[in-house]
Amino acid sequence: MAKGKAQEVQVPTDHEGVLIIVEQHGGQAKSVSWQLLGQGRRIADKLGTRLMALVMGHQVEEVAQEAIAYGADVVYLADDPVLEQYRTQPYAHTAVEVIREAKPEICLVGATYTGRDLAGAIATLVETGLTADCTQIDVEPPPSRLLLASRPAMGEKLMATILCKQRRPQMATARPGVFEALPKDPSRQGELVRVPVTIREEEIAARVLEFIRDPNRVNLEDAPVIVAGGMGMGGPEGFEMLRELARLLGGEVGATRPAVDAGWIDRAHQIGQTGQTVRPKLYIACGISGAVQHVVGMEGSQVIVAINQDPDAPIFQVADYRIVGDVHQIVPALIEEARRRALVGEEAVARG
Amino acid sequence: MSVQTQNGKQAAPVTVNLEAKLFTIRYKADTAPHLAIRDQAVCAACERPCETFCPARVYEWQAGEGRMHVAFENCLECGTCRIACPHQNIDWRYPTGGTGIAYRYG
Amino acid sequence: MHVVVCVKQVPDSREIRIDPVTNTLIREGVPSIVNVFDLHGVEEAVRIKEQFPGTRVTVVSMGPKSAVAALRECISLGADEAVLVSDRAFAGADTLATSYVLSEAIRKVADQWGPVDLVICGKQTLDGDTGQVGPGIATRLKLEQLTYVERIRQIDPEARRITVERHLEDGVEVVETALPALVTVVEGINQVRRASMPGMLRAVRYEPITWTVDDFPEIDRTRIGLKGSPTVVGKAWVPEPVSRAGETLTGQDGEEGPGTPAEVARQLFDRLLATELPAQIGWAVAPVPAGDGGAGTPDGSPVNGGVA
Amino acid sequence: MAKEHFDAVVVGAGPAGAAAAYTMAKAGLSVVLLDRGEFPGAKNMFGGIIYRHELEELIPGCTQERTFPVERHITEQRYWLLGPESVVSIGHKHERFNSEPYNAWSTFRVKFDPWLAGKAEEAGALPIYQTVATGLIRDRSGRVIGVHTDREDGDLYADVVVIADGVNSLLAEELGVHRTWRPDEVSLAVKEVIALPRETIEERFNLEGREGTTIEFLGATSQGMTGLGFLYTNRESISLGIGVMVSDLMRSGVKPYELLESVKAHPMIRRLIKGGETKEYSAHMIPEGAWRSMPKLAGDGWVICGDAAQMVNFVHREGTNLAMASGRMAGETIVEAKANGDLSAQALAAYERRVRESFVGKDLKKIQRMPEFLASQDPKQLFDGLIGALNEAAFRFFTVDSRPKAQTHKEIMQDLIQAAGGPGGLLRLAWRGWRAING
Repeated sequence: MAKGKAQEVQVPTDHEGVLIIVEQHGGQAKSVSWQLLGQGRRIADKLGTRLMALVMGHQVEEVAQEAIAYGADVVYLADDPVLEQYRTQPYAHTAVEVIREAKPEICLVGATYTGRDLAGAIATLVETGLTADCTQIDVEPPPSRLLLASRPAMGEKLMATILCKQRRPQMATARPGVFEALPKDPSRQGELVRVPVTIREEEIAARVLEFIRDPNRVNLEDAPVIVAGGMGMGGPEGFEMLRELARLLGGEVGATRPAVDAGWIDRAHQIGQTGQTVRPKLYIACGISGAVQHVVGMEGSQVIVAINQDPDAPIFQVADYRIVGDVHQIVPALIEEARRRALVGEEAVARG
Repeated sequence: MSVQTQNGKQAAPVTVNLEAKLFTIRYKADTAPHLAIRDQAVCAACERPCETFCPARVYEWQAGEGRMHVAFENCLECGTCRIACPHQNIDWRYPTGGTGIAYRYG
Repeated sequence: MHVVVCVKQVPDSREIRIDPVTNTLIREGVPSIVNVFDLHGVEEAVRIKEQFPGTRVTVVSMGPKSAVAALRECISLGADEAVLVSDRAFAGADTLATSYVLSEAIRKVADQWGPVDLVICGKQTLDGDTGQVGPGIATRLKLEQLTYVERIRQIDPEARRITVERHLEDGVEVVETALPALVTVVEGINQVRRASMPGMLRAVRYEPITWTVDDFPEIDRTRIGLKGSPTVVGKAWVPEPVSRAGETLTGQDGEEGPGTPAEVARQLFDRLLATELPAQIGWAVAPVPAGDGGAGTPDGSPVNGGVA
Repeated sequence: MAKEHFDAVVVGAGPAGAAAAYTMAKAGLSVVLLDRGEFPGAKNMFGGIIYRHELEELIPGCTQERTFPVERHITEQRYWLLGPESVVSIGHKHERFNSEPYNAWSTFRVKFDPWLAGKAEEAGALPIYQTVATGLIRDRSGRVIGVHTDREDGDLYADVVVIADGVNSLLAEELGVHRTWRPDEVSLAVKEVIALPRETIEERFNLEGREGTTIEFLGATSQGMTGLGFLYTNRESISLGIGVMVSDLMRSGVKPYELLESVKAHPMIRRLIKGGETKEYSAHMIPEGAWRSMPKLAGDGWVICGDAAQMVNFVHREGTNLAMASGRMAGETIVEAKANGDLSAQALAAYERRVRESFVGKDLKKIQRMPEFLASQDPKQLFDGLIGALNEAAFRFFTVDSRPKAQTHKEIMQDLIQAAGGPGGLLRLAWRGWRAING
């Protein structure tokens, strides 16, 4: 982000429309792509223009049809064996060709690991401005048609709206889980444009050797839900309950340092000053008193639920929902309730 | 000193949100504790004045566990416990260089 | 091997607090540090040097003169040389202009000290948080791009191949590609060492090489600094502090508690499901039978005063 | 690789160490300046003010520099004797303090210490921060020849080690020049920096521009413990703290942060900080033993400066001042010794003589009976009883009613004498107190 005032230069006018780059793996689209189509629809309507989608992969025509069902007017489909697996070079190469052809004024990509990898390469190739990791996306109505891409900055302490006045397309990556997808409408009509893939396998150096799916990996950083336990859990058995609740809610288990020190759970789960700093959508603190060294690691969570027997526990000061009671009674009740409501957390949006 | 105070609190007891105070301080946690209890059994038999004289409430007796919990992350490194532990039962070191407390004003 | 590590001196944004009264940033006591992810990059480079003796590690940074301190820290950790690209003409750069200048600097490094086999960047900076400079450099220098690397499995200098593990949302992707490559690293890739005393002493005496814009006669001056930066900050604001509902759940809506654990649990889920959380988290909530009041109990009777 | 050898290694980059390093580096000696903090001053807390004279002695002209990191120059100093809801005050404000050269300033250690250490760096001292000196290296004869540090390959060798590692001087303990301080030789001070708008501070303290006020207070605020409170104006904040003897703290069962909170709630103080936001809480120990707790200051290959050697004049609120003076004298001694080619223990002993003959030693000697005096008093009687009675006396003195003044004044005196433990008691107290302050 540059500071200061840029000179008013003529905005390129030959670019029009909103393009969403759809991310799919093995024919399965990431839900952030549909969320972006939803938001793309809103801003395209505001600009009175068309909403385009780009689907790249191999044997992914179904995904292209889905993109129409989720709101796209036009879908560019690049279907080729070289795009079977995501690799930066062929994907960026193909996307740039489509962008040069379709000339969108706005191009949005999901801020996933893959999306950020791709968007950075594309923006450099087309020499345009890219705003990363947006949590708000809007446009100024015509005639300015400027993309208002807003994102947290300075360690999430500040929000900034970034503008790209002179270059097109205006690019942004947006976080999963912040925009709403439109309801899927299979009857929706749209145009499907097949684009040739001009890059050949011999030109590509990278090989994806394998993908190791690791459900046991502790991934506190990306977890949308964290169920954390402290000394109030009473022992390793207490953490078994938390694992179950976390599994049902599609989250991870966290812990305070004393609980880790007591050997009840592995250090990889530790949250706080000596552990990780997390900011999930939902944080459930179980039997955690809320000492400052723990709170600094989780206070940024969107919704905090605290369960503690001591009504004066400091954790309640940062909680949205306070439950004064015995974790050994409350947590099983929560597990029961989550089961009863048949919550399915495995398809967590924040995981892509 | 031959002082005998009768626990002379005069002011009305004030509730202090120590968490909020500690929250104002910048810390960079050491990877390993720089404070250690030499012998938990000594603490068990002690009146544990450390629970009151420590300005950061680093020491908290866990009755259930029967052990002294040391929240070394919040230590202000003042050294009071080093001098005032009645049984010299605290192994007091400086945290690793560059870690521990770092004031914003001082 | 010649490894270049790109580093940036940043304010430690993790230390920035918001004044709860004025709702402004507290900037006191926010130190300038080497971007943490970049430090992991330096560490990884030094480990490569330890694995392949004769490897040279050059650190490159763009920034103000005060960034010398950051470069010295990299020297203390074992980097061989450090270059600071510093000029007013470079100031105000966004990621596009930054990656242009850094890629030009890396070309110059290669001219002076030999071809570069590997460029390492942190996955993103603490202040900008974009993660775009790495891909930008890779694209400009036509290097193989490997982002979010949590482990370098193997480097084969003879075959000129590199195999890495990339950190993705739900697992690890193993990719093999050709050198020269650019790798961006995540924190988990290694534990940054503590500088040794000889390293510290070398660092305090070390003067980084400084290049100004005049050291780049070929550079396109329309593509650097503020002028070369397509993005500008429109406005910046401190978001309203998260207001915590602060509700004590008793399990008995509208009445004095306390309710049973089951009632409390029901109440909590009623609250949570009434928010945007399910959509954000991706909870697929099972359809509740009609006439159930939105939040039913197993026997179908409505929950007390179901707010949801 | 052969070990590098330095003329001096200075442990601690606070005012004492920085002054020593500056003095030596300026004279061309090779000096390493060690500090365990993220930066010099990171772990320090200020309960005092900075005086010009010693700084100018060390680095002439430095207080005139634009970068001299101070908050306000002090033009008014007040002493408050506090009852639970009253104050008897004396103070002094002088317009002459309001013109250059200023006498003293309020400041923050996080700004001041790096600035002073920066002077040493500019002079050529090698700054090695974020490094703990974990022990002393000695040769077979027992001479100190360097320090171990907590870094890999971390030993540093030098002709002289300057020990300036503060009140918790683990190196001085290792040396055996003193055992750990007793709880009655140190106090614990807790403090808050409380932010207020500049105009509010100027209004409340009757200040203009960069003028500043200090208030030292004692009495009811220390809750029956031997203690001293302090309040200083900074540009846009107030430093408010209180120090109490660790020995008293152990006995009283009062929690330091509750003590500070009750100070903040005192009616005379509450209104000065009203509406302020706490920016930082801090705690630090202060040496209170003075002359009689001072250890041996120099030996074979080592010297000790500042807090590490109990050099604090708590009566006159001078800690950094003595630290800088002792650091400068240590530096000067080593420079001379080096020039003479004689770095023996005998040559370094000149530092000890220098300190003891300077104002540092003389002032500390002057107050040498103070710790003993305070220890001999029941703090409850002294800080609550006597100061309480004084406040009561003042209240009655200033209350106008129909009683004859002579009778009221007589009663006041009687009550005061009573509070001091009888007529002899008051006299004894006055005499011993006088002696304690005047050697």
